[in-house]
Amino acid sequence: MSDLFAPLAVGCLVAVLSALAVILVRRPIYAAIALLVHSLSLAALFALLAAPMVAVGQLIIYSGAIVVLFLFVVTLLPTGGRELAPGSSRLVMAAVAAAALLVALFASFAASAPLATAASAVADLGVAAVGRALFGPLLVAFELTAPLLLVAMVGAVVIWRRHEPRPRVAPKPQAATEPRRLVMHQ
Amino acid sequence: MSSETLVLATSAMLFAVGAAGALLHRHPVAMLMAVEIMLNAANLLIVLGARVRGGADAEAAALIVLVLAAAEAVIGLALALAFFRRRTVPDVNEAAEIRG
Amino acid sequence: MSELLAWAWIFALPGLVLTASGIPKDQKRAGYASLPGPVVLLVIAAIAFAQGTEASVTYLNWLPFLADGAFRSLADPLSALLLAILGFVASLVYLYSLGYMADDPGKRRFFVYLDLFVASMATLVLAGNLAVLLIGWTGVGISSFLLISFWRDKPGTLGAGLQALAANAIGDGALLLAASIVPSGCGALVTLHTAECTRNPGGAEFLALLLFIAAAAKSAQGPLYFWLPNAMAGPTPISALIHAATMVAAGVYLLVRTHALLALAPNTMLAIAAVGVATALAASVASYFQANFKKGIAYSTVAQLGYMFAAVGVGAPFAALFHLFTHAAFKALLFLAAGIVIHGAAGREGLLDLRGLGRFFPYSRWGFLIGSLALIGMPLITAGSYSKDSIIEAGLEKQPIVGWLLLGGVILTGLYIGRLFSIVYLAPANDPHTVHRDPDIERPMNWALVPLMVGAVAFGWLGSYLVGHLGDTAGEIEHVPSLINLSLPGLAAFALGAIGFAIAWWLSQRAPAQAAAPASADTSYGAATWVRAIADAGYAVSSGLARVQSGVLPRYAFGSLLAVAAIVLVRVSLR
Amino acid sequence: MTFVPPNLGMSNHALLAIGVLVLGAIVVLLLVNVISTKATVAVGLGVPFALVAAIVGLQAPLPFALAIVGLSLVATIALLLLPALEAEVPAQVAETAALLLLGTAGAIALASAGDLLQVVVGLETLALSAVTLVAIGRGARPLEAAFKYFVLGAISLGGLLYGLGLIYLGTGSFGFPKAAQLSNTTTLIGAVLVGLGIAFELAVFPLHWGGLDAYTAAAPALAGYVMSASKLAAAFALGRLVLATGVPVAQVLVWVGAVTIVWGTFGALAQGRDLRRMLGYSAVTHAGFIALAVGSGPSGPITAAFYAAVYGTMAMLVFAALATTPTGDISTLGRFRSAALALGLFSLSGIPPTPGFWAKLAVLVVAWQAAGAIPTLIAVAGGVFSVLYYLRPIPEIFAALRASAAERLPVTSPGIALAAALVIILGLFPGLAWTLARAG
Repeated sequence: MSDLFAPLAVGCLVAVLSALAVILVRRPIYAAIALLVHSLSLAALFALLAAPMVAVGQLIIYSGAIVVLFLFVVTLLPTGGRELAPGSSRLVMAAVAAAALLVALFASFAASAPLATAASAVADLGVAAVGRALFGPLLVAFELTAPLLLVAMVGAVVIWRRHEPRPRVAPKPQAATEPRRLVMHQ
Repeated sequence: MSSETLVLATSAMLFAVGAAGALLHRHPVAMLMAVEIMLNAANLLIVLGARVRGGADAEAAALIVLVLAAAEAVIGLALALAFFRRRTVPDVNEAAEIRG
Repeated sequence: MSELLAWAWIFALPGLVLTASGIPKDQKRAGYASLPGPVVLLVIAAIAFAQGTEASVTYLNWLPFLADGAFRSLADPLSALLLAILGFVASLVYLYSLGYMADDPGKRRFFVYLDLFVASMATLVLAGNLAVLLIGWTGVGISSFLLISFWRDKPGTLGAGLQALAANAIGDGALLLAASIVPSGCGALVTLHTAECTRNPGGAEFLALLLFIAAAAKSAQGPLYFWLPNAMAGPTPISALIHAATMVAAGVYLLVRTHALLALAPNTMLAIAAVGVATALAASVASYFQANFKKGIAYSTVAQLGYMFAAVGVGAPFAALFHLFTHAAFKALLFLAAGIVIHGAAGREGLLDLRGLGRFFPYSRWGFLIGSLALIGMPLITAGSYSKDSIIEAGLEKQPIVGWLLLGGVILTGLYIGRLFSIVYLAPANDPHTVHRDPDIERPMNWALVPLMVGAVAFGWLGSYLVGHLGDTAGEIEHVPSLINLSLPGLAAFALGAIGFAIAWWLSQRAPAQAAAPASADTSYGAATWVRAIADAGYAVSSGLARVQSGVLPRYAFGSLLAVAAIVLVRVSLR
Repeated sequence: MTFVPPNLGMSNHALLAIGVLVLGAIVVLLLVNVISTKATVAVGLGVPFALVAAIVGLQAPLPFALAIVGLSLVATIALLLLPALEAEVPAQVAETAALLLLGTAGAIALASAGDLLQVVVGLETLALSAVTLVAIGRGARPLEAAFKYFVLGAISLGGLLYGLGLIYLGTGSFGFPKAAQLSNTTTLIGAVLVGLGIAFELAVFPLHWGGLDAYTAAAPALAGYVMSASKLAAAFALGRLVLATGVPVAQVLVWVGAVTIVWGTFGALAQGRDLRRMLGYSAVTHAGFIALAVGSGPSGPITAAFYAAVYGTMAMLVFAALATTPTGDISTLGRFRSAALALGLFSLSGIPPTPGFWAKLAVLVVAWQAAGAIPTLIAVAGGVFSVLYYLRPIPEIFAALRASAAERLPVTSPGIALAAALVIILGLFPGLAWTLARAG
């Protein structure tokens, strides 16, 4: 893969810089845009790592759905999302935590066997192989995402509607046919 | 430095950057974005694993992780909005009534 | 009867259930349903002891995760004797409580707790292995806590209860550890000394040490004495039953039961003897300086338990058991006699308040006198002399220093009990109008004293009878106590006690004010300074830790991330 | 072309139980609002599915039988407590019932996972439904707790996934890494990170913050479920991990457990009259016992599973008793609930012959054999001194027993009765749960 080193390096650089932007900018709207860039750079990295299926997934699910969801929410926020500046102690904490994690991870990488790509693994494995994995050894995990998504759906509804008092008496039939008022701000 | 080491180091840095962001941001939504970076770092590592080990199952796993991240984002955003929706300038530090 | 006795832990439960479910309905008769339990226990235990048979109940594989996971209950003569003592004192205390608690709105709850105690104590005594022992051991601790904290509104009761819990927890921990470390297949109390059961690291000494710590916590020995005087915050019948006659003696019982293991652990034996002697002397001195009537008697209990520990420590378990037997009678007598005066004085316990009030209660006065004489060991006609002389003689013979110290300690015994008797029963009353008397309420209390007076006199004569029936369950018995116990050490002990008693009386005559107003006028149940210091340190750590728990999310995240990084680093560097 | 059934990695019984529970959730979601919005309907629809899952679990291969039966029974009790929720908070009972069933499905997946990816997905299903359940409650406190629990959980999920990636990098598979594979440091650190990620669900010391707040502020009818289900499932998953990896991960858990016991004990001692916070710290202490047990040698994981199952029943009992009093005020409980609460507190503090005591004893036995003297001594001290905080409210509870002669039974009494029955049965016959846990 050494021929891909330069593009990989660029992709990595963009990913790290955009991640830094996500955490350093002080307006959530900018952070969301930086997250979009970050997500796109990751998709590029996935493609470079010969995992086009994941790259497409990253584009559709992550950039297309998750980041857009974040953007929506940011625009829904009162005053468009202003953020207070972190205190100096917070900066120190963040720096210490990041440094500690980096030291710990790099120390373990240094102690490990060096990485080498298997000869068979250079080429793209193809969509079919991924599909066989999803419906083969990973079938149970894959199927379990169904209840997971159901939980997320029901959970979001429950959390959002927890402030609406449920009437003790069941509503009359004609009341039920009225369109429900969309409650966003109160 | 080989490409693999480069990606490995990148994933570690992304993980650390995401963790730092979770500590830096005071806006709940921005905080959740930082956590998303940590999940992305893990996903990058998994895809690297697929490359190094030549296994399609890791690529499939990366897709499942994307689903996980989506579910996380949905619940997280719902919570953040529900809790902070009355505050003009939301601050996670204010969520400190339960302590002791 | 032994077969029946092996189920004796059940006897108090019907009363518990009935009383708890409000039967009989009449508040005046609340507790009547509990009365038969201890009486049945007494009768069956006495018959079983007289028959001298042995029975056991065993259910294997009850607790599959333990070394010895069977349910074992063992009714041998030793447990029968202990159960008889329990039944005897408990029956009388139940009777007494009908009067003492007559006006208390929580009377029903009181009897439920009492039943719980009797059931737990029976379990403790019947336990054939460590697992079952733990049930009873912890159970009596809990009932003790519940009864100490019975009057929640009285200041200091919850604190006193928690102190008892804390001290008991140390003992429970030792016992828990003992049950966890014994090798597979071990755990039966009578076989703990076998070679395969002492294979754990530390051997017999470690196991014996754990049992000693457990016993010391339960019997308020050494530094773990602190909870017992404050346990007097509970109602007086409780002080008599739990904190004088039965529960606090459980430590002695455990050591007697496992005497064969102790014999393999000479260092632990030495420690037991040393702690026993030191506790006996220190508690005797402390008793003299108490401003609270009940605390004075409580320190006496600590001291007498010290005598028993010393006996076990010098290798005379039967002498300890014998003293346990007689002490149960005369110390319960002392407490119940004191309770009549305290009840008459509307619950006040300070010696200044009670000064001279004893003369209005003849039963109490005679009872306390007989109990005092038994305590200092008047030969021939009090039970205490027989058992205490056995201990002193065994001490003189096996560890002369221990013997001499115990002998000398009797003068302290005379001093403190003489002081209490002189102030409360001999001195002229400060203010006779503070006494409230109600014959209906006093009657059951007075009746309950009579059998105890008989016991405090006659139990000493049963020495050779006990020896004959106990067999080898309480170790090898070298000296069978004779009916006429006029030995030189015994007479010397009584002489010393009598001198102490006389000095105390003389002091109270000469300077009544000083005698009644001791060095500290503190009659409350506050913790000792050093106990409070430890507790404060613990609470300081707790509240410091609670401050770390700041509720601020980024700090929590920081803590988690840093800790994870640290764990990873340590793991990597340690390989 | 012949159909070769793939190796699923999870026992068929677990899959069947998960299917039953998910089906139950769907039925509840679809039908409740059609039939009636009353909580009793949601309970009536949900409980049969939970019970069927429990029966399926009885047939499951042995170590998982306890997980499936225990989790299904915990869910049953939690469902039976829903009427309390209807009275106290204006919540959507049907959705809550569905979340309970789905969370249990995730918990069973986590407990009986055959590979690490199943662990991740099951854990996430459980965690997200737990977070949502915590958020259901009156006022801002449950929401605050849920937000913190969620963010910390998400960070922990990041660590878990990172560990997953490292393990795959080291071994080339998502299976539980074998002891021999740990010679590669990448795999070792991956296993440690995965272990800590699962341990977040236990709420052990450096990862307990979110769980503690969630246990404190959640509606009492749901708090018990959140604690019990996550601990029980995580204990099993950690057990699988430790049985595969052996000492290097086990050691971490032993020390994490010992520190957790210290932290939880001191934290609970400071709580004085705040019963809910004390119970939260108590959950932390018990998590320490579970972690210590998991790390204690070959029979440790079984013991941990046993402990977690016992903890689940007694925590459910305590919170069943408290379900109708969101503030944790014990003076208004009345006779039935007071007695249940007292039984639960006795069991939590490990007073024999309650199951909490037997479980503690079992942990001490394995800890002494495998974890060494110091962790064992810490566990003994933490265990015995717990009476100081658990029994503090007992005199008050017992004194309140006689107060109300003619009280009405609470709406939660079936749940209380079931939990109390389980605690009593486990106390008298602790071998039952042990037998379900004991694999060959």
